[in-house]
Amino acid sequence: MSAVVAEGLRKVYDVRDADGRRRPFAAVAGASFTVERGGSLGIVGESGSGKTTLARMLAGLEPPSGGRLEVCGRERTGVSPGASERRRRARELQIVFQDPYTSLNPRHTVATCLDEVLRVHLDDPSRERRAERVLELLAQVGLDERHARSRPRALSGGQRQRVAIARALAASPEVIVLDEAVSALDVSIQAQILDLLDEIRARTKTTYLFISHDLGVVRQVTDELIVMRGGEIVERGATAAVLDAPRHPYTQLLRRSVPGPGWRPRRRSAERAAATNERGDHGWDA
Amino acid sequence: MTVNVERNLSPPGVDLGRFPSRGRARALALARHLGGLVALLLASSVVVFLSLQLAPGSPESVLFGQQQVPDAVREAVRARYHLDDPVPLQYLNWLAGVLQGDFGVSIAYQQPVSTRIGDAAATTVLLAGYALVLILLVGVGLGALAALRPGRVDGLVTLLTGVAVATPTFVAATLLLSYFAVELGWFPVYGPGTGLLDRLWHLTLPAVALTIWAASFVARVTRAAMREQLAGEHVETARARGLAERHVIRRHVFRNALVPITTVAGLQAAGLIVGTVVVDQIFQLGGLGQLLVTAVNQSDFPMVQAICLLLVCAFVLVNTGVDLLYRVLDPRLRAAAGARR
Amino acid sequence: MSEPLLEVRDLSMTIGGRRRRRTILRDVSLRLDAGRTLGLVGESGSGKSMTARSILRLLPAGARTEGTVRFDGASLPDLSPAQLRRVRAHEIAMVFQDPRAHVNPVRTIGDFLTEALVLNDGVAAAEARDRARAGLADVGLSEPDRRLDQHPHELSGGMLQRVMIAAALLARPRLLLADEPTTALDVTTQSEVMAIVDELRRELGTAMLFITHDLELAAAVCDELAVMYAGEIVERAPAAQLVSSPRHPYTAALLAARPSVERRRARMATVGGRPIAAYEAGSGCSFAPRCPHAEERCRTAQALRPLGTAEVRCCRAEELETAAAERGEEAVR
Amino acid sequence: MNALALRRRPLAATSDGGAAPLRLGTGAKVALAVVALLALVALLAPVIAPYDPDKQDLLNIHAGPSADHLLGTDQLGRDILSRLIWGARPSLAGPLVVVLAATAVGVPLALAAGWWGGAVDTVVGRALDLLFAFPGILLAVLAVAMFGSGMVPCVIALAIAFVPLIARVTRSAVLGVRGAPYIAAAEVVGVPTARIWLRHLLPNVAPIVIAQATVAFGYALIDLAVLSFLGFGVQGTTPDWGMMVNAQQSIVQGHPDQAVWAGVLIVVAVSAVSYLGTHLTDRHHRDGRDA
Repeated sequence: MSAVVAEGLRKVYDVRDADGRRRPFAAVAGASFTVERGGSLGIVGESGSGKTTLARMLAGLEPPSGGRLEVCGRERTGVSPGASERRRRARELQIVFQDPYTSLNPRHTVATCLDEVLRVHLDDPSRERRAERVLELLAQVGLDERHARSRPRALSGGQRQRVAIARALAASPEVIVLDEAVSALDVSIQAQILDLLDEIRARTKTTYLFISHDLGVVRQVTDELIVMRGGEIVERGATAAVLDAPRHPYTQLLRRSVPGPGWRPRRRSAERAAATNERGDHGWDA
Repeated sequence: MTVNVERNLSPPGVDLGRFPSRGRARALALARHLGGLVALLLASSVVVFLSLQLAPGSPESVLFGQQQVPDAVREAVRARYHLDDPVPLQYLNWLAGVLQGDFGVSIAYQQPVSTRIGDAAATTVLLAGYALVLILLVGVGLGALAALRPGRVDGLVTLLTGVAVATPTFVAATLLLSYFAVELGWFPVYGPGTGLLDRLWHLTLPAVALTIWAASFVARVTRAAMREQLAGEHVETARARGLAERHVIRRHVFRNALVPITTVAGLQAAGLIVGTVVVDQIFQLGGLGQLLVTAVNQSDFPMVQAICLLLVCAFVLVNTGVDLLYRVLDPRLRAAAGARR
Repeated sequence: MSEPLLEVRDLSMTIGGRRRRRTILRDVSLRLDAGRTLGLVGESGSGKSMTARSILRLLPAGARTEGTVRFDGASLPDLSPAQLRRVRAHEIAMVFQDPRAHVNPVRTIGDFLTEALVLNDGVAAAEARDRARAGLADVGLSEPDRRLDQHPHELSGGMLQRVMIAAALLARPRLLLADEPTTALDVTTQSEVMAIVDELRRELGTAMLFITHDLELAAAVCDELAVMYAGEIVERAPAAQLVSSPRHPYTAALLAARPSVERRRARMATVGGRPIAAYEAGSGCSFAPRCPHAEERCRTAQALRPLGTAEVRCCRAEELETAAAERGEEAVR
Repeated sequence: MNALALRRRPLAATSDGGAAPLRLGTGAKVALAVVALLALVALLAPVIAPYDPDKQDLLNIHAGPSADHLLGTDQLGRDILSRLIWGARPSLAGPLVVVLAATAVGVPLALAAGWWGGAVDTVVGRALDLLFAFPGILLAVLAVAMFGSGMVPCVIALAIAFVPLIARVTRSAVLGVRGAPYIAAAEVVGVPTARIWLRHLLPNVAPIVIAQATVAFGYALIDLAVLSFLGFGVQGTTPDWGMMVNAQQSIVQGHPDQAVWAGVLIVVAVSAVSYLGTHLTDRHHRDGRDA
């Protein structure tokens, strides 16, 4: 069974243009994809490509303007469901955000932060069981009892992101959406978190939806890949295939722009730029 | 030749940095703004009118008190003040009159409200203008001084403004009056004076009283705003480019600090509208404030309505003026309509 | 060898009040010849940005520096304010990471571009505008005329960074300090902007100190690289060599930690812990607590010493190099 | 350490520099002490005032300071010190009621507007704009014109006028917290909305509300004093600082003592309160940055 099925998912905002008139703007213009249980789907794109809006729709933080979304075989409709439905949805899908500095409440200790989730999700939410589970979760993400009593302020960026991952795991979800979850970290810390994510997936068979602008990171943690641009999916396929032999001109451009051995920065050719006209039709498929 | 590739690569539908008709966008934004202003003024006038309409006690009782009055006279009075019309009609009549400069007839003075208000308003406007000039000069000057001279000068200014900012205008006015007018006799104690120079002379102490609190407030905000700008990254850029310090201060620090300074100066200008009421009363200047206090004590409703409406309008207009000034000072607000929600 | 354009020797820096002084930089030494490029690479808090700022003397309040900074033979710390201003106006230009914060939001792009020309050099307003227009065209902005009258918020981050670059190069400086100029940009824009910088820099013969956390980007645009950790330089080498055969374990770890677009690796992290700041470092090798190769003698202070064409601050560099060679290229990439 | 050991320690109490509720600088401590002292004087007025504040001694008017009358007497021979002590009651209680009432009305409005946004936000915003068009004193004068002079109409009018002052700051604080990823995370993780309000929203909004209410207290004190000064507030012989400043006759005759003392007390009370308010605001912003 598929963990996540999206069909023609759309998000349209009302924006005011320069004349002060309202007009619709499609942040996500009809995204369709499926992720199998235990799979790992990467969604790459640059800023403004709609990938974060997509993540927020998946997490139920933003109601889709159209299309269909199914998580763990159950249709998701409506934004503010009742308490029990929210609890059930939480066990299906969790999200980890980009900025480890704002994704934890500064007033809560790590233990309080995890405890809050366990209150809702443990079958046996006794005090002892919760405290025990907090330690288990911390151990899973490479933290220990000392960190449990700390507030976010006392933790480094990498440690905070581990806490955020532990919070997501606390609900034992089937799917975790990672929205640029490693982009704000230093490269040596990023490597540690990538290893951690690998380990967790190997152990818990959790499905990942990994949103990133970084092709290298995506190659490391995903099996399948979607490339987004301007709210639309322009290419999809197995991660290795897409990155090794990109077919869409935009993917080719992205791939070419990544620094690596022997790479030199290049100005895009004037012809290519001219082929992309001003609005809407961006000419890549021509 | 290079083409602007980046714009072409921006997502379809988002056209960065493209403002096809700036003038029109601004005109529309302005129109929306003015529409809101008119709505706000109308709503305020309803509140002013209704509050006194609903007040217990009517012009009749104020005029006649407990006296027995022939019904015919009573009828005439009711007709004169349109008391038999339905309330919405009374409001519309009143509003129509107000728009033509007719605020009705004062109950206490038995003459048109507008004749009493004219002179008083002139005094009040003069006082407020005088005080505003002092507030801006002293406030911005002291604030800038403190921001640019850290250490002793800054400490002194901070201390002075710290005390002054806790001194309400009426306390300052009373103390100034008792010392400079009564004790030393340098300034006149009461009255508005005659002729422009004499008038300014009479208004000096009241204006200073209005300045003390407000200027300290302006000074503190100016200092904070300039220090924030001084620490700003764009100032670092200006310095890195070798601009002379005076250019950096003028073009980047002060210019950018003008936005918060305008906010607080606008607040003070609006605050002066009430401030003059108090000072007016203390120095017996015969301005709108004194007139208002007398009218309230005499239950002279048409007069109270008129003065309240004028003061509220002035308050709203000042606030709107500041909003518009903002748009001039901060281009990011100018075409705020173009921003994404 | 002739006198270098920029020479930094034993630069140290501390900040903070009397009670709590913190070390930011320790014995940083660099040299950069005219027209050449040097990449300064490190993670956050390694001191790379502060190094650039202390060259232009754009220091935070309470900062104290020691050591020599010579530009074209003149000692920068000893310049009078007027002389320093002249150097900033004509000799050394800087481009910052966040153009949105570093360009005055209430002034027009034209104002920003022309103000240095008009105020520093007394260029006439019309001519300054012409030059600004040409500068914008050079960095690939369309409709330069319209841009001149726009405000920063009307431009995207990538466009604004080009404006900053145009502004920096309008002064025709001999040295460009580029502090993470592309970090906030999308990867395709980064490629474009770096290409523009590189092209214009070559045309003008401007030397560049390029600061970044991205080793591979630095290797692509620089002649030489210096890697910083905890406020000191741990390795310096020609760019290609540093990336292909790193001598310092930290450089190797940094290279190994960067996921590759080309292939997936079994394990990413070769070092644990987090990067430390200069003030947290002990007396020995600052990387030793995280280093998989650390041993007893790493507890003593390490000096930056020459090793072939490189310089490295590691007492085990030779042994590790041989070991790496024996294990084949696997250790490196 | 095991789970049990962890449990023995209260989860909330930590040693790592978490935000302790009251950790004030020296200046703020002094300010707090001043406020506490003034409040104490107001509470204990019947005990500590040496004289009945209304007792006239017409043979002994405008007396200078003496052992009998530490601060002298006023134009009716009443003891100035006693009047100042009794005057603390309306002078401090009035603004307290104003601020509490404005907070009680403004905070729920702001919470609703900030949290749900949309139409609620628009309606609340418009209403606040209208209220904001009326300076507090003017609204109070209108109220006095309607209902006659007295503390009650003045306090009610000021409370209404102060609602936007509290509500605007609260709303922007709510918006800030509402958009924080940790709130989104709590929602996704299934934490009930009531608990999100109680544990995430309110604790993070409260400091700024308290700081703003403190600042507003200073303004309310001044405004009420002005109204009493104009003769619209406290009535009759009840002493009130604002009213005491209005001793025109005495001042013109060269006896400004009671006006000066009352003025000084107002200045002291307002500076202490506004120092405290500014300090709390600054600290909140600092905490926000650290976090």
